Amino acid sequence: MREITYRQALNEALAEELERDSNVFLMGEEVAEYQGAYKVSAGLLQRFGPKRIIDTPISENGFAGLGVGAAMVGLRPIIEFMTFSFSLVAFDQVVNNAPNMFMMSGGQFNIPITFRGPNGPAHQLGATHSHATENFYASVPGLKVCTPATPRDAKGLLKTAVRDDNPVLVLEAELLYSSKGMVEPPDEELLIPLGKADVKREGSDVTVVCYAQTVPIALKVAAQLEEEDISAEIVDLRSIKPLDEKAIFDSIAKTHRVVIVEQDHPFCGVGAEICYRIQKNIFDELDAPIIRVSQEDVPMPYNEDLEHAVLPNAEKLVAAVKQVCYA
Amino acid sequence: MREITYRQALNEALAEELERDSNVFLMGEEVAEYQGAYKVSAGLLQRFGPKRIIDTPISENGFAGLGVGAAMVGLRPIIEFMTFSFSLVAFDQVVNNAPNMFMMSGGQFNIPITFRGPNGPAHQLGATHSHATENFYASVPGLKVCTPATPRDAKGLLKTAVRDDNPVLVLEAELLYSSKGMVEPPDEELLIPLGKADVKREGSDVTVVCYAQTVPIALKVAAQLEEEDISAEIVDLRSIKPLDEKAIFDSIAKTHRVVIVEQDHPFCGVGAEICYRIQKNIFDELDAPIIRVSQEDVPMPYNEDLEHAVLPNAEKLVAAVKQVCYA
Amino acid sequence: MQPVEQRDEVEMLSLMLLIRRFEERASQQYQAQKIGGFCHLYIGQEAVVTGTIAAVRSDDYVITAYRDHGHALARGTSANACMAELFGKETGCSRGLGGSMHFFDKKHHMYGGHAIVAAHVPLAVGLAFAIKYRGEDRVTLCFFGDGAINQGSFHEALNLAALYRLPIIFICENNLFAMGTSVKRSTSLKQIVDRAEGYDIPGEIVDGMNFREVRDKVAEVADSIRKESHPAFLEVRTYRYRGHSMSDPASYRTKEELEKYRLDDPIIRLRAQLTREGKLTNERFDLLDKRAKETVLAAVKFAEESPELPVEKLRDYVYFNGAKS
Amino acid sequence: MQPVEQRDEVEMLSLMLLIRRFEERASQQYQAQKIGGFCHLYIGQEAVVTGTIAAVRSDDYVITAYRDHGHALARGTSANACMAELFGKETGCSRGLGGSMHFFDKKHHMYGGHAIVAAHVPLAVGLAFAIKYRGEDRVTLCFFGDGAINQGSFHEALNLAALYRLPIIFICENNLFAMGTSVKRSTSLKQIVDRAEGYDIPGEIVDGMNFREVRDKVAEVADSIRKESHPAFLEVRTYRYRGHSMSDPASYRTKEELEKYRLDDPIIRLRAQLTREGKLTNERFDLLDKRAKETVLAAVKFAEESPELPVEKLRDYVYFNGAKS
Ligand SMILES: Cc1ncc(C[n+]2csc(CCOP(=O)(O)OP(=O)(O)O)c2C)c(N)n1
Ligand SMILES: Cc1ncc(C[n+]2csc(CCOP(=O)(O)OP(=O)(O)O)c2C)c(N)n1
Ligand SMILES: [Mg+2]
Ligand SMILES: [Mg+2]
Repeated sequence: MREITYRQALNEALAEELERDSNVFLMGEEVAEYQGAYKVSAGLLQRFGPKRIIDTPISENGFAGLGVGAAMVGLRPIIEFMTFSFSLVAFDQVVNNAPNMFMMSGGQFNIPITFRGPNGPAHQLGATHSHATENFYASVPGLKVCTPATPRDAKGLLKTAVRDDNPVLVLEAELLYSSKGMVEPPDEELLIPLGKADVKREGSDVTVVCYAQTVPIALKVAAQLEEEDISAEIVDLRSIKPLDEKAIFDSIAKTHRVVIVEQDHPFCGVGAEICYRIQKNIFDELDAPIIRVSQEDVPMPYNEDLEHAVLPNAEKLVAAVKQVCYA
Repeated sequence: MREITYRQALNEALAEELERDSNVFLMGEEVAEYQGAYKVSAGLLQRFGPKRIIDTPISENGFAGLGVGAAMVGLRPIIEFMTFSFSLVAFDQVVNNAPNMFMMSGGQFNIPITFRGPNGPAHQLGATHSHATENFYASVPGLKVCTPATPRDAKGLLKTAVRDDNPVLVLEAELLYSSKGMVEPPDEELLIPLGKADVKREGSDVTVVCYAQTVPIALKVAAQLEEEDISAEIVDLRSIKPLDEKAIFDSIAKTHRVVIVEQDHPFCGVGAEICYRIQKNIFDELDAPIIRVSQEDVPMPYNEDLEHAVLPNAEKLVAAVKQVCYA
Repeated sequence: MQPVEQRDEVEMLSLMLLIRRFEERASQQYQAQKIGGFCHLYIGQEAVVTGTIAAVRSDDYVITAYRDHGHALARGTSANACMAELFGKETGCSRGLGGSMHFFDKKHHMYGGHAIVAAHVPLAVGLAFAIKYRGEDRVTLCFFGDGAINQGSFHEALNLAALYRLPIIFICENNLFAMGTSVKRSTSLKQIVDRAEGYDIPGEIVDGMNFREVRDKVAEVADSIRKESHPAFLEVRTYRYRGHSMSDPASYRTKEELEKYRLDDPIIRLRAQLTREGKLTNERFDLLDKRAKETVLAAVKFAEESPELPVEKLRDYVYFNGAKS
Repeated sequence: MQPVEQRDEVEMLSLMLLIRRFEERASQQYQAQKIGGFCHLYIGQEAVVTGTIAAVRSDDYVITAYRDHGHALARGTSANACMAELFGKETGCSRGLGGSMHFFDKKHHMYGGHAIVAAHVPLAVGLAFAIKYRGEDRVTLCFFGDGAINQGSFHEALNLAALYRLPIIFICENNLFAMGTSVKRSTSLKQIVDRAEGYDIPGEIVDGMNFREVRDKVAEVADSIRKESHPAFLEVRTYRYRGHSMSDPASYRTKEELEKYRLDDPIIRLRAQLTREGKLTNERFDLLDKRAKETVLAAVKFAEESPELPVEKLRDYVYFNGAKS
């Protein structure tokens, strides 16, 4: 194991999959000559050439659709959205063409495509540039959605996504691109299955379900709560769809209390779905109502303090945990 | 009161609002000369002329944005999507521009626009044409979403939507366009507030929360269950956002059991959000886990029997009600 | 470079007859409620797809919109598989899961059947991208209607195809109407073909009621593309005799206009040409027509008797697990 | 028809100076981390918006993309309100809720400040639609970059504007790059202006480094539009001296290229013209520049000292309840 950044981990995943399979190509805005808006694709143009690392005009709908078409005849496109906020102009291609093709064609055309890029609020980008799209995409049948929070998960999930024969969205966390973590050496194949959550910290009093940008928040809070003798178990979903129900249920069977901390909007957010499944399947295990911590239901303001107030954060999570513990 | 169809009710609402306020105009594909793909705008071109009833090319993103821009300077556009499945190509305008403008401009530009058209699966239209978009749009801060199930609600909600100073989506039910119901005479102003649910049938044993196309299913099931001595209370949400929590909670306080029947997809669907709010706010009122009946999590197949199997339907609802009652 | 085999014109005439008779039956079966959903007929436009197919290779890629029955039949999908799809049967070209608007046939390089206007144009560019990526000399044939050219996806796709110089022919089947909207009410141009200039893509106007003109023009363009990859645009002028879909009375146009085009019927026209040249007798024509009708009747019977996909199997069509296709 | 009041050229030169000095300060304050998010500077392009504003009425509608500081200042938004917005303060032109990319000023008919590339072009067409709907003789001025012309929304908007003959000038600020992508790598055309032909919209190329040429061309076009409503397209050739945003080193272009354009600087150019014509002395110029610098410094102080919107008030900015704006 060695320590690398989340950005490097993604870069390694891309390089390894491009190396392994000549049907894989990377396409998006500024991915080639500019080395990626966030430098995730740094060095790839030099290594794999312009045929496989392809810059596009600002035409998300067009190149997302191009990727789906190329996938119909067996190529394995990796389509980068500079951020998933811009995937909204390509929404129809991602939710209508990619996931429906297999069903509509009676099983003739599966779409082995990966859509990736940073998702969720970054820092003071304002309402148009701060979209967390996981609940949109997870609600669409035929799509798979993963949300890595660590360099290791980022590398392992992206590689798995590229090898999956269905459309997979890898929702990266811009704020974590420079964060570091231990990852297996390059010569060791690292594949992390979709639909497997990961207990990032064991605990006995309360389960905190989190993913992507909320994982570091949850870990920070867990450490803090320990001093107050509250033992929190941190369950990192890693994949939103398929969802690892069992991991969630197993943890709650231990703690009987749960808080879900998510980065999307509250109304019909990911946490709502998880809450439904918990109460439906293990109603009697719950000693207190489930509480969610998410964004406030308001468009993202630019002002830094206001943005902080809108986002899920440590203070809110601490309060929520205490509420379920002392309920 | 007189009996008219859901289609006529919408048509009256449009005519009355066009008559009342010269800033109101209707724009969309085939709304004028063709009299509407589903004839909802029949006669309006003849009555209000081409300046206010405007046909467009097939450019949803373009004319949705046109509407938002016109609303910035005080016009009150009614934008018809031939179906909300086609709103997906205009997604960015609806979720990014319309609802964010007021916040982003520091309160200078509110957007008094109505987006309307049929939403949800109709009959054998296949995966691309059967989208239920309510959970997408309800999750967006700054939007309001209503889903009328009866002619009276259709008229009253659409009129209210047009007068609202914010972006409102009126998600109509194509399968109900020809259904009939009692509505106040034209000379009586009919306005139904957004965010007010309606108990369509009183009951004491179980609460069935429904909206749009699932309301007639729920009423049919309630009648059937009565013969088996199960008294179901039917709560028609009418609006998804704002959501009338109180009406839901009040009913459950009576019945202590609830089934949510929705027309969207299960993952992060409207029912998930309602479930979260119920268990969070009135956890102790529940005598059984909440159960949802929704579409199956698969792209919509064309075949009629398979479509029926994917949709929420009476059989599934009956089974769900019995499950919560005998739990 | 693999040569384009010459397709016999009489054979192509029977293909047009097959499409015509298939659509007439489909219409009748729709009225008899054997077919559900939306159903868009190709009657009147047969020469467009037939002429195109006659000019290209069987391994070239074909993709179109929702008015797709003719394209599948022309590509080689059996009338049985097409009719069964309309009936929603497991024996259908999309196993009854796609319906009229979503015909697919991988074996015959028919990539759909797409119902969101213009959303398949980027897909077509992706097919062409794959051809160039693999260094093949195939051509992608992307059909769409006159109503599709005002969608953003059309615009982005054409710019991408031109920028990357991809092997694709954009074939605009200009039948003058998008539902009830005539081209002059949808498009700010005197002629659609001019839009290709905005992308520096060569464009031409073709008489879509004339089989031979379509075939020869497509052959010429496809040939140039195979020599050196580039996109091309053809505005093919045609006409649909029926309403937009089965539910459209088409009251937005005059009987006279319709009659004018009927006189120019692509089938009558090719028949006349062949007869004049002594390549076809009336007896032979009647026989071909009789065969087409029989084939379609047999297809109805086949569809009727075919099984539906069992509900338990539906889940196998959500995610591909390596087992299928 | 209300006449366009003549704007004094020296005044316009000071406006360009104000924009230039404002952006320099913004850059410095960004580095000092007083400003967050993305920040795109307008330095080098000043003549485009200044020339345009000098040619139109104060009640004409202006809308642009995220590189919007210059447009707000040119429209009349105070340097205080602009700087305060960058600082996220309640006194900002968007109350600190929009930030650099989302400047709005209703009073001065500045309709934003829009950060999704080309998504504001349909909004602009809506503004123009409202003008025609109300029978007014205003003109909408829609600014966007060269990178915006390959978005679907651009395409749909231009077709709609042409179809409805709306009073709008599409002003493409062609600064040769969209982030690191040069126009020739993004657009399949020799020159951008040709794309307007695809919509039958009259288009012209304008030298964006020359204040007078921009002003006179816009005046001519706006005048023709006020006489009889129609859309027009201007490809205004300009150059941004800085990187795309504060975080971009702009290593995709050569020092030489940058220097070439600096020699053509719009401020130097107008200054020289005015001096040659005896309308401006060096002393006067230095004074104007000094004033601009002072104004901007004062703006920084104002922004520093301004309050932020209290959290409790945030909810008032989600839905309009008749109370505000
Ligand atoms: C994005 C989108 N908007 C609207 C529709 C509804 N619709 C289906 S076909 C059609 C007209 C298309 O006309 P054209 O492209 O000329 O093809 P034609 O029907 O003439 O073959 C419309 C508006 C759709 N399917 N997709
Ligand atoms: C739909 C969308 N895609 C991508 C981006 C990211 N982005 C912001 S600005 C920009 C380049 C735009 O260049 P241009 O239009 O030439 O304007 P300029 O920056 O030169 O003023 C890109 C790709 C975005 N904001 N919106
Ligand atoms: Mg047509
Ligand atoms: Mg530029």
